[in-house]
Amino acid sequence: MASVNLVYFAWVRERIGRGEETLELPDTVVTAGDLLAHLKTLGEEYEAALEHENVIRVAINQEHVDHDETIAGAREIALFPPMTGG
Amino acid sequence: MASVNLVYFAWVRERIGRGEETLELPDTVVTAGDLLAHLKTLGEEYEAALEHENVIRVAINQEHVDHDETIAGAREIALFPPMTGG
Amino acid sequence: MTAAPVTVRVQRGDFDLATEVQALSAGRHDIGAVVTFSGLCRDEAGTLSALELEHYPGMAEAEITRICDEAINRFGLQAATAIHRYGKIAPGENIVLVITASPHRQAAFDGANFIMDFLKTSAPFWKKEHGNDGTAGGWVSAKDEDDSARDRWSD
Amino acid sequence: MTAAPVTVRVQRGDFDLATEVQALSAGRHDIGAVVTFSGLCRDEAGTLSALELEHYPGMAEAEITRICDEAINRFGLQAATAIHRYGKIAPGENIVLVITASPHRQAAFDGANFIMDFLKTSAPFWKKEHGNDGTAGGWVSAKDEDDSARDRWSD
Repeated sequence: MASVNLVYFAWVRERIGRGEETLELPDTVVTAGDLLAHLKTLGEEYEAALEHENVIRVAINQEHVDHDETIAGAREIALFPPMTGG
Repeated sequence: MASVNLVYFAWVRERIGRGEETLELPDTVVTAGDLLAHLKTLGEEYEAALEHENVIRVAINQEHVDHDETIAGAREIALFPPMTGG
Repeated sequence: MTAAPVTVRVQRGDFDLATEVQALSAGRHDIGAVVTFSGLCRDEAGTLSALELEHYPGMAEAEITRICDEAINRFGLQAATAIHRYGKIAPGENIVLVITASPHRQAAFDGANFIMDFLKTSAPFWKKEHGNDGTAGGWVSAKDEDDSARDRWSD
Repeated sequence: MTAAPVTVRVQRGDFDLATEVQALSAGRHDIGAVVTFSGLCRDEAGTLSALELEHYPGMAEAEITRICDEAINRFGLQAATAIHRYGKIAPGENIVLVITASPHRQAAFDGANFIMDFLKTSAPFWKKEHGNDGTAGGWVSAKDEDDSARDRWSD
């Protein structure tokens, strides 16, 4: 089990109901995609937030990553919708 | 014979030695190109200024024209080098 | 990496265009072109009381800096500034400012255009609309055309 | 023709970027993007004391207005400003300012870029270089690349 800080933004944050949390992740969670799948087992608020997995963006240690990238070495993992700044 | 106001800019002005003048033009001068050819008969300062006829720009009544356009109706004809503003 | 100065700020308050241009270009004689882009909160329908900008502190600055560095290297810019506001922003107010400087004009235009395209699609900011009638409207959806605008820079 | 406001000035003195942007956008809630281009007197070699800008009074204003009107119609701009200085201009000083406003960013970028390309090649201004050593240098030659930049806008 590895402990990781998760942060959420925009409607991902609203649907999950919190902006950050620290979770213990089972060793079977290897990639960012595995993490999304794992979170969806934790309750319907996660299911609602991550329903359309393919639109969810993931950043590890404040850099964008694809869903198939490993989360090894992550101190902070962020989940958020497509960005709409500028 | 028609009377027309001529204005010169940049090195065309410097080579001709004046910024403006009013000239009587013979009726054989129909186009802007004719005007350039006519001016070159008026002295070596005009020859020097208009030596490379194809680079000389012509404006009639403050609008760019091609060398083959007629000068009929011109109150003011300007001759100048390619522009280098901005 | 680049030696050209990059200024990146993420802030709640407004910025002053002239001050930022001055900071980037003052005392230099090698800059021929400065392009600025200001993005404003727009409300043609008159139904918006404010946009609320949420951002990811830390990553927002880091990502914008990465974008500016890339623009500097790609277009040979002499300097770049990018300032993005967060919090509630009323119609007519500034949201974002990008400034680029280069010896010749096209690089400055392209650099600012490039920075804006990537800022829109990869800087971690999200807009929520608040209506005039007191309702907190929805989150603004990302636009496909913004992805297309970004993708035209792919080699 | 266009109903969008066009501001064109040809003047000896400097202009203030913030004042001009403010004049173009103040009190409006329909503008989403403002792009400014500032062209500066550049002297990387350190050999220039000033550029001297000659212009054709009357036609300069008329031609720049024609260019701005064309840009407004072509790109759907909401406003355009173009200010060009004449007389002696020292290194680091402003020569020209173009401002465009539009609902979305690409039109503002393209409009300013278009105005600058045509301003360079068809507005009646000529630059002469004055050297640090007191010599009046030559007239600046027109660049083929400026013609190419203009020609890319041909349909």
